[in-house]
Amino acid sequence: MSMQFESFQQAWDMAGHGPYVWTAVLVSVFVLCWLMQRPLVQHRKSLNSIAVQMRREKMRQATNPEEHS
Amino acid sequence: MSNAHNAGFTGYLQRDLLLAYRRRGEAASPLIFFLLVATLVPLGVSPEAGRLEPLAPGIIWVMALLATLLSTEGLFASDYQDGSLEQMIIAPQLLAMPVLGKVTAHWLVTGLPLTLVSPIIGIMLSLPSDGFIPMMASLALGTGCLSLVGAVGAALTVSLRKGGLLLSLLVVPLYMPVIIFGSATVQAGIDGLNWFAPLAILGAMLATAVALCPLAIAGALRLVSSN
Amino acid sequence: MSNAHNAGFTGYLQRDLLLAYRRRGEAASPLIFFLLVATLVPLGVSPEAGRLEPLAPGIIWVMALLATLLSTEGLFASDYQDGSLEQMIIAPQLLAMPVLGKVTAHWLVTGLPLTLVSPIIGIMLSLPSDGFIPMMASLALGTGCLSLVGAVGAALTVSLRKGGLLLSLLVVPLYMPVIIFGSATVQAGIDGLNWFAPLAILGAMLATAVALCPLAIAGALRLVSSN
Amino acid sequence: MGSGRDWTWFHRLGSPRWFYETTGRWLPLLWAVTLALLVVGLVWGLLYAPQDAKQGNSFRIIYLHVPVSFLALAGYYIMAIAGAVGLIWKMKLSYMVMKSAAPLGAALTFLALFTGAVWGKPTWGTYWVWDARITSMLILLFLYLGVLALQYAFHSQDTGNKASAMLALVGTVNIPIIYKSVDWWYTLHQPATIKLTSAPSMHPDMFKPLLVMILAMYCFYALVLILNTRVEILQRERKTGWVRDLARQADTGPDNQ
Amino acid sequence: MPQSPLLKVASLSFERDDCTVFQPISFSVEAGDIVQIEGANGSGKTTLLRLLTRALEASSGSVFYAGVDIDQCLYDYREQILYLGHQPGVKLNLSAEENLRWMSPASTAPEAIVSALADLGLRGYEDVPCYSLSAGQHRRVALARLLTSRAQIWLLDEPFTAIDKQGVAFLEQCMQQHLNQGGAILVSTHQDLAITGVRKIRVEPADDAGGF
Amino acid sequence: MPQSPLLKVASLSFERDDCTVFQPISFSVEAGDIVQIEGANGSGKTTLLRLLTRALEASSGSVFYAGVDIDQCLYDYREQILYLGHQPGVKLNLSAEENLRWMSPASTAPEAIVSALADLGLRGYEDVPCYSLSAGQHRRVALARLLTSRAQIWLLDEPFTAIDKQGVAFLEQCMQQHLNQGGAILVSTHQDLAITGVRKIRVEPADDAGGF
Ligand code: HEM
Ligand SMILES: Nc1ncnc2c1ncn2[C@@H]1O[C@H](COP(=O)(O)OP(=O)(O)OP(=O)(O)O)[C@@H](O)[C@H]1O
Ligand SMILES: Nc1ncnc2c1ncn2[C@@H]1O[C@H](COP(=O)(O)OP(=O)(O)OP(=O)(O)O)[C@@H](O)[C@H]1O
Ligand SMILES: [Mg+2]
Ligand SMILES: [Mg+2]
Repeated sequence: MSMQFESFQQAWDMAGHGPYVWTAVLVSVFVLCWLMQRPLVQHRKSLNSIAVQMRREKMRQATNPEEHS
Repeated sequence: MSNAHNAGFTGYLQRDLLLAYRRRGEAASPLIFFLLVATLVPLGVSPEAGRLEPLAPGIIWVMALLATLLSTEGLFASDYQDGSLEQMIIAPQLLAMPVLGKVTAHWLVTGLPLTLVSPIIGIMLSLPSDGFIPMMASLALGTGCLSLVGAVGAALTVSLRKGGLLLSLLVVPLYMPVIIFGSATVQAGIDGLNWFAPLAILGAMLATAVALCPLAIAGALRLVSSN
Repeated sequence: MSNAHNAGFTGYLQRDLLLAYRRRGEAASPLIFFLLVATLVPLGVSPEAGRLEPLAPGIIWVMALLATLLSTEGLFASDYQDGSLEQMIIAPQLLAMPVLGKVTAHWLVTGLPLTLVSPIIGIMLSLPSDGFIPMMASLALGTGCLSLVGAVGAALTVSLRKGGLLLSLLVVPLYMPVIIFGSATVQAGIDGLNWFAPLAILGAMLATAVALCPLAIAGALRLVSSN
Repeated sequence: MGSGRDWTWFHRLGSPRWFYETTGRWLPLLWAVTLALLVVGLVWGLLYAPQDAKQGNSFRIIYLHVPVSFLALAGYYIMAIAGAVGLIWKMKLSYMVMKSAAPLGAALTFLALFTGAVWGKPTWGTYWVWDARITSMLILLFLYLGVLALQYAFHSQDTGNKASAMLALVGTVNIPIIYKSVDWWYTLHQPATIKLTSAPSMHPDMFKPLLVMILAMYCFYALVLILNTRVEILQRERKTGWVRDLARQADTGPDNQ
Repeated sequence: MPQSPLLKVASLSFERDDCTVFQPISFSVEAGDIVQIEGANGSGKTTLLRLLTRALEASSGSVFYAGVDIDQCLYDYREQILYLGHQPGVKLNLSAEENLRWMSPASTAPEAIVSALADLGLRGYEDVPCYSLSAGQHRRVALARLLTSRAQIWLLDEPFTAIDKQGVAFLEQCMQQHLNQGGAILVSTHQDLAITGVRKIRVEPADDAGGF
Repeated sequence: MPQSPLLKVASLSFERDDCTVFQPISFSVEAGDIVQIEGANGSGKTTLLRLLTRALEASSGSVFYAGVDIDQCLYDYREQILYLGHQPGVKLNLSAEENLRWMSPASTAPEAIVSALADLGLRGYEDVPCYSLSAGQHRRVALARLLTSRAQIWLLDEPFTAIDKQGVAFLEQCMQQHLNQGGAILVSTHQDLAITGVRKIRVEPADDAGGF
């Protein structure tokens, strides 16, 4: 087993099949990365929004302690 | 008890037939849709008999499928809006029975007339004469499947006012086997092959659907109306 | 005064776009319907590219027509049921303006995406590559006509209370010129002929429809309130 | 539940909090394994594996196409089973798993179709043919989209969950039927111009990176499914004490000292 | 052992998306009882009535019919209830008579249907399709079911909506008669009832309810 | 010449399929007047109100707005009316806030909308889609228009449907305020209004009315 291409150029071109292989690879890698990044961002967002909501509740209770809910 | 269940079946069957009769114009529309669209195809494709002939079985089946699909959409919608679906759900019966009654009524006002009128479209699309009997037989069985499966989708989308085209996304994938065997039956008839085999498969699908779909529909209705 | 009319146009345009956005799933469905039905045709007819190719322009146009037709059906229905149609009619504006706003919104959520997604279906049905540009151009203009003419049918349907699909089907004859010139544009593109001529006719039809249809729709809707 | 059987393990399994905390412990490892396998498999397959005799370099798409296709198919069953468990045992966690599996599966199915189509151009000269397996895959994409659309069509989460679980189940009953009928349809019409390279006859040097990629995709699937489910858990359990504690710890905003 | 009440509601509550709609509620209803369900808009009256029809599934608590959990005797129970909701299930394309025939027990005589409609002031409107009835007339078609039904327990959700004063008086008279015959009524309405012995039950929204 | 009244109805009548719905009616309304339209179910109250919006065309008689026939000054007149019918035009898929924004004049400030909803007891429900509101809440969304509108003449068809007592009291207060500010109100309801100076007008069904 060895490297099949001598140069970057050759790897890019892949004897004419480069455009097909690399579109498939780039689109796939893009989609896979998107799938991984999405829950990470949402995880952070939901923790933040819960924190914000808690802070708002605390403020509301501080201003008028008798009002509940 | 079982009497009450049967009453649920015939009661809803009769009511829906009466409603369809009251709205004859609308009840006829799947039929007219079928006819009109079949006339659009030659306009779009080509009026030559030689080019239409090989297409005929497929086009007829696609159009029959669409016509049924579109009419399934409203199967439970008006009942949901005016509250009679809720009354149906809380009736002292197995919910599957009135559901089956409604689906049967639906088939009687769409699938059956569609089957009966299909020879006209066969002629318009130059279907070879050997294909007519297989076409009608396969449509009769196949539209039954379509009504039943479509009703599952209609039940799931009933509370989404105007679920319309969402319904087609839900059920068209499930329709694919029906269209394959339906058009294969017609094609086999045209080619002089044994068209009983695909027809028998359609029959088997119909039997399965009759057994399972009413339960699925009842479950879906109960679920969706409890939101 | 003219300001109020414009407010009617943009107001309803915005509202209907917002409604469509709220129900994104449903708004995307004419598109998915288009894709789904394009899958049904090979299943019904044949998987061979050679047999699909000559069908492609016609099938694409028929399916685009159906997708638009089906989505036009409910253009005024929910407004009628919840009373906002009545509010629209008694608003201090020319009724044609909000109507035009609603139809524009309809085209933006059906005709336009349909045009944009049509190349995928072109590939799936092996449309020759020369046909792609004419197909998109003709769909863009043609679906505008279809939305406008379909809305006339929808307004009539809603005002006559019965008829559902039926009345919108009465509109299909009016669709025929659109489909003829639409598929002719694509065919001309494929055959290497001048496809601007049929496209120009489509454009002329669109201009006429924009001028006349809103008035017809407004008239039909006023009927609603006087039943 | 007075029956003699001890079901506590089952209910603990159904506890979102238990799931969240347990997976939290294993996640770093899973991340590392997944990324490593993906990188190794891709580099190996794209640059080091030998060329295919007939297809040349275009054949390298297999290292994405096949693993993605496997998971796209398996994903539907995972989703449907999770939905069924939710419907039968009313287990909230399994609805969350189902909800997480739907977009993941749909994306992978899309990728299977996309890589296949791109592969088709150099090998068959066209992006699309109505091959039996390709057609089934397209139908599978529609099934996924249906479940997704239904899920989000309802305002009420519970209703959305139950409705889409039901649809997924109906779909499961249908998948074998669809698959068989499409197969039969294709053999009936068989244009007989297309042949896929069959995997088992591959040269070991080509096969080993494929195995790595398949393994990597399994890990990837598990990873993303778990990540998605954890987000669902946070959103569904936002009112509970333990999630609020988490939020408090993570909070870096003002006036929270 | 004392005889069990006709209907017993035991700490019933309902959650929607993990959000409790109303505080757990318990009460029981005997034959001859009329219970008015009170509460501000959105407090959960309709939800409670639908729970009692078992169209909704309670999150906790149960309902007993003559001592048996209604889940155990669902069909028997449902034979004994008549539910009229905000949307009463009148088909717009059918006439008043057809609607009522359809909604009444199968054995109802045609004359009984005509006379029930006449009692509700719809004489002369029997054959008119319901879409050309006024709001109150439309509602009256549904209310005519009260006269043809044989159910013991009536669950009425704001039955007086759109009904004029005369109509309300007539309905109250019907309800009184039903009670005298050993029926039971649960009714949610914002108006005061002119019936003696009305017991009131308040539905309180739960603390965590609301659109936050 | 004395100043002409705000709204003058001159022997208005309406036929449907050659069948007169109600006997010709005449009255006039000044700024600050409140008129309650009475009549049994099906007598024609809704029909009368819709005639006043000019959604229906009268068979005979006319309506004058500040002395001018409304057909002559339709848009000006319609700017000055606010009509709430049995179906109040609330879009089920939009939230309460979006609905109200949509139904209010374009220049209404966002805060005015939020506060109008809050006044009608919908605080916390601003972002909930209207299909998940209770019957009364749904109706309250439509009624919030009363607070954002700038129309002088209110045409209200049974505005208190499904509204609880507190809500009715609040609405009566709003109506009183509108009258004090020189507005005019025509309201059809079967309940008695707790507003001083209500003038009552009976709509009598025509002799030949009915479904015979
Ligand atoms: C849109 C086009 C395509 C789709 C949707 C598609 C779909 C699939 C699916 C679902 C599988 C997995 C089957 C399994 O799990 O057993 C698969 C495997 C495979 N595909 Fe494709 N494919 C497409 C195009 C192609 C093309 C163009 C080639 C090569 C010329 C190809 C070569 C293969 C190979 C070699 C395998 C694995 C071997 C096997 O399981 O038989 N595919 N494809
Ligand atoms: N669309 C219609 N087509 C035909 N007749 C109608 C239509 N709408 C109402 N009617 C009839 O016209 C008469 C007056 O109806 P209208 O709705 O004005 O009554 P109303 O006084 O508002 O009654 P309610 O108190 O029940 O709301 C009724 O007899 C009714 O049956
Ligand atoms: N389909 C639904 N989805 C989500 N929430 C709902 C739904 N229906 C009602 N709700 C909410 O549940 C609560 C109780 O509603 P319910 O209809 O039982 O009230 P109600 O007491 O009958 O009020 P009203 O007097 O207005 O009829 C309300 O806050 C309402 O917003
Ligand atoms: Mg209620
Ligand atoms: Mg009225």
